Amino acid sequence: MSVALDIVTITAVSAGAFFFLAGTVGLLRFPDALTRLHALTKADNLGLGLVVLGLLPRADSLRDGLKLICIWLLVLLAGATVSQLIARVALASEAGAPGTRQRPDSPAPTARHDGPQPP
Amino acid sequence: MSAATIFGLCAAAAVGLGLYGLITNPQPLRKILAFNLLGSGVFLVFGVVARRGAASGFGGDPVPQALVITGIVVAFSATALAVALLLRLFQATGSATLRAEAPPRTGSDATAA
Amino acid sequence: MTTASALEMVLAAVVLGLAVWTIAARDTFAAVAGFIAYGLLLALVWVRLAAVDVALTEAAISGGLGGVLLLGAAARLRSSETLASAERPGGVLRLEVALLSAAVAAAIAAAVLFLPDPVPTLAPAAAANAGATSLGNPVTNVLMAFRAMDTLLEKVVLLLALVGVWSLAPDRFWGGRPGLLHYADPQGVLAFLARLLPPVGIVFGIYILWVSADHPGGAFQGGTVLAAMWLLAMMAGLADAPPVSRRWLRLLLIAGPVVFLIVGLAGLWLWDAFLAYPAGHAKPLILAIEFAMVLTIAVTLGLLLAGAPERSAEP
Amino acid sequence: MIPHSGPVLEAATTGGSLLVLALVVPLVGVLLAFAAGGRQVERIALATMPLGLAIAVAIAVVMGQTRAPLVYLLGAWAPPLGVALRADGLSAVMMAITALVICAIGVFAHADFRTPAGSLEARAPFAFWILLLAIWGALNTVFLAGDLFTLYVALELVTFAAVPLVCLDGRAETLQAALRYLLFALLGSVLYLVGTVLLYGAYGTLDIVLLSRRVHPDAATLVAAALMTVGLLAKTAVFPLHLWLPPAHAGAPAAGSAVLSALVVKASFFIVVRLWFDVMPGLPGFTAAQLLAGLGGAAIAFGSIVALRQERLKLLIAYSTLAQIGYLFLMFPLAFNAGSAQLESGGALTGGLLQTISHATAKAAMFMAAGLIYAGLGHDRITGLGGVARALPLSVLAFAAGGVALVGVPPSGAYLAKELLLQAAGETEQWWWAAVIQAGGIFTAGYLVLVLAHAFAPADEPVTLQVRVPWTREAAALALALCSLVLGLAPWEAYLPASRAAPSGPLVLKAFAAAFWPIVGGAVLAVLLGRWGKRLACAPAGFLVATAGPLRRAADVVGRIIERADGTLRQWPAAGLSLLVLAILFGAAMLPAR
Repeated sequence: MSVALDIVTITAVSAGAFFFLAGTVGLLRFPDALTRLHALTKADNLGLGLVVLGLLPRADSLRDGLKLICIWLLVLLAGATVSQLIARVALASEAGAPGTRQRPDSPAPTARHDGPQPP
Repeated sequence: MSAATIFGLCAAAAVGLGLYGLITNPQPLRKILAFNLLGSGVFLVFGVVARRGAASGFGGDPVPQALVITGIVVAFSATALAVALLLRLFQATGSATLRAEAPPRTGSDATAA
Repeated sequence: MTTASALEMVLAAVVLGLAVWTIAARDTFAAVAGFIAYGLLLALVWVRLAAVDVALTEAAISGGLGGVLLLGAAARLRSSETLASAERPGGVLRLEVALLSAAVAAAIAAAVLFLPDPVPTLAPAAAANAGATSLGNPVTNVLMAFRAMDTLLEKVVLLLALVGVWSLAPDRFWGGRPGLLHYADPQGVLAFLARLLPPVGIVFGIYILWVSADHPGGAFQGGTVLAAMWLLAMMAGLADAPPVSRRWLRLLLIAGPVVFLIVGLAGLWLWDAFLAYPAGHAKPLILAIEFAMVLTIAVTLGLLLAGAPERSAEP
Repeated sequence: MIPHSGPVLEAATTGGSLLVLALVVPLVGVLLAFAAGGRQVERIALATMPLGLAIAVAIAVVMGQTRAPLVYLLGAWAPPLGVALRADGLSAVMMAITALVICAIGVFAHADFRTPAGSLEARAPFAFWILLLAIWGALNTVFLAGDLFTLYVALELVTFAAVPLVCLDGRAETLQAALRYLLFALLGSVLYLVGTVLLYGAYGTLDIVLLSRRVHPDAATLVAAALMTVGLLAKTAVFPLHLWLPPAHAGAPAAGSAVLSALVVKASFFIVVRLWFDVMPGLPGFTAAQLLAGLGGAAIAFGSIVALRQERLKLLIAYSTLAQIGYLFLMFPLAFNAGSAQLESGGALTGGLLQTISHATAKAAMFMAAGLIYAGLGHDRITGLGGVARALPLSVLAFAAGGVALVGVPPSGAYLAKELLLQAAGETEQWWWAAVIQAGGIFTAGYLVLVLAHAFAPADEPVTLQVRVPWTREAAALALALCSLVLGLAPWEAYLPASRAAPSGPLVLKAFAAAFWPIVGGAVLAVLLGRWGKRLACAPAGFLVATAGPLRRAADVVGRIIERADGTLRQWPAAGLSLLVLAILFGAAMLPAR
């Protein structure tokens, strides 16, 4: 039983690590913001999901397991939202000013939505 | 090498980098950033001292750990105040620079009015 | 060399690489991004140093609120970048500064490496006196009992920083609302997140506070999470920063230090000393102070990020 | 005298709760004023002031009676785990003077920072009164805290309260001055913090008394001592780390300048004194003390010469603060006892501390007077001061009295300080510092003569005051100046380690003798270096001008060079470089102590 669980853990965590690696390479090597985002979400969603899956058999209690799943869900939520915002900014800046490509490592979507209230 | 040694060296290096950045980076925001780096290096020294003092079943001496938390709060307050000042300076002058004005004798009375 | 030690070395190398990036990157925005990553990895360093309370604080501040503050400033200051960077000092001066900074860093490294053995520590004293408050978290014990004075002063520092930030307002906006107005698509994804996350965040913030009696956590860490939720709602346009002249706001902002002072002064007259707790009742009193503080901290941090009043009170 | 340390310092003493009140009362004032807002802010601040003053006096009285330090253990936790508050003679004196200066500033600022009729709350008054109370509470913490980390938090509190004061009127150049001040002060406090953690790592305590018993010169302690000293020097604006001081102190509103110059820089200075005299008296050694005083001497020369060449009165006073800060550091080598290789708390320390409090009172008075002159004339150009002595006699009198007190005319505190320092210089056979001390007095007389000569000169056109200056404001400034002028008569023996020879001969004669040479020397300096516009040409002593002509041209060249050097040193990278160099120099200077 424990050997089987060990195998699950090793396989899942290794696969997760691979996705993180691939995502990072993609982030560094891909040409534009949208493709980089695509690479990044692979690391976030799949990579972390697999790591969490691999760690679940190691959890001491049901509570710890639930916490692990919560972490994954929260990261999914935050990652999806931020990616969406970055993508929108990237699109807007590409449409507005060609050549000024938004870097994926500059998420400040709120700054884009800022604007002084007309008095 | 123990964790305390590795991170002790890391802390000293962060302090050195922070000092360099604070002195040579011309933009005030980069100085604020460098100050935070410098501060984090100093806090890390607290962490190393705490780790070395592990005893009585504690993973580290709780006193320096508590001091760091206070220190982080103070450093954050400083950052917030500095950023607010910088933004206001930018708003008022359209530029953000710390360059000292020309020697004061050339200053006209516009400043005194 | 053990695996743990190899892991620590890799971690230290990455942290230092990010530190170099933060200082050397040409673009300020990129430097701030590097600093945020640095802060998050530093939280891992703190875990390796067995200081989970500090790790939580570091992650919440460097990676969280501090990052938002600096990113926002970098975005607003973008147009001033080129002019300011023209003032970069000459190469010789930079080299001199680099050498001297390295010398200071080397001196600090030497001092840290040659600290005395056996190590002087207050851990046994803290353990021996933990019974006085019946709290299980030694760091909370230090912050709320042994060195309560520092914590009280730190709260005044936060309040003063806020007074300082507010004092920068143009006169005509005094009493108005802080910061620029954020307007976002009410159906947009940010608004969606700002509706979904705060309930979770609020529960988590209070949880961090509640467990801090016996586990890592505390009023500041909890307050930071609550502040982040408030800021999220503000950024999504779901909530607006309140005008700084509101009475309820002022009362919230002093609630923490006031409760702390009242308990402290009660100690002066009724019990042993200023900031002393009566035997057997320390835990509920400390929790009461922390609950007042968590609200004050959350509101203070939120307003510190929002900045000086820049709009009139009318929406 | 009240001893600094002793076995009693680890248990609470009677009267210790007064120390708690000294911290808590201003802080309660801050919180109440913040919550109440509006017109109440000012009322709460003004109500707090007599209370705080009474507490400071009570502490001094209790200590005068018991002749022992007061100790209070916060939360009843003894150091090293807990934090103690301790008041020795130095703390008592500093707290009393701080309370006095704050109260005078309160009276003075009352007219400037009033919520205007018709508005519920105004920005500047709200911020000013809260910041003033916060500075007070923080300063009291600096004077009382017995723990190096608590001192750090208190020091940051002082800075955070002082920085917004600089830019309270919101002009662009004051915002820049405030930002520079904040960033440089933060650099200083981080260096202090490095030292703190190294000391904790080496000795397992941050308590001053416990540390003083355990400290020995190993690597960590030396690095800590050097970094802490330099960090505090940056916060005190000792030459060449003064880049932030002149614009910040000259740009703040008058009441703010008075607080900054009189009190705020003294906080970090006080911690240097604590560090060198109480924590590690045996560590710095001869070389480091000479280096520290050397910086002080350079500050006197640089600050004074640049001050004499200023066009604006407030900048002149700001630069004179730079020189006076330098003067404070002259006591360190004079307190060094070659026999025991230690800094000893004796006459030199008393002299330095007396100079500190004399400067606090006199400089606050001078900034207030300058503020009134500025308000009255609508400008503060020195060459345009003609006729002001007739228009604002009390303000000019306050300025003159403050200046005379600083020159060191008996019975002023500065006179007594000078006597004690000269005596120590004689005893330790360091004649060169005696010369610097005398030069300091002459330079001070120099800018006093320069300003008064302009103020008493007849006006080119009739002076019309822009605003009416209420007499209470002038009285507040004058009271502080007179206070500085008679400080030498107070019973210091009860609080400070000094034996003073009984005054001999009639006071007036002594005063004249003490004032004569500095004022003659100062007049020469003022003629040579000052800005006179066309005033000097029409002076009655025309022949003097004729002979002074070539000399004045030579002095002008020197002045220009020094001014340019000052401009270079006040550039950020140069100041940063000086900071690092000083850190390494102090480290090297302390090495022989191993």
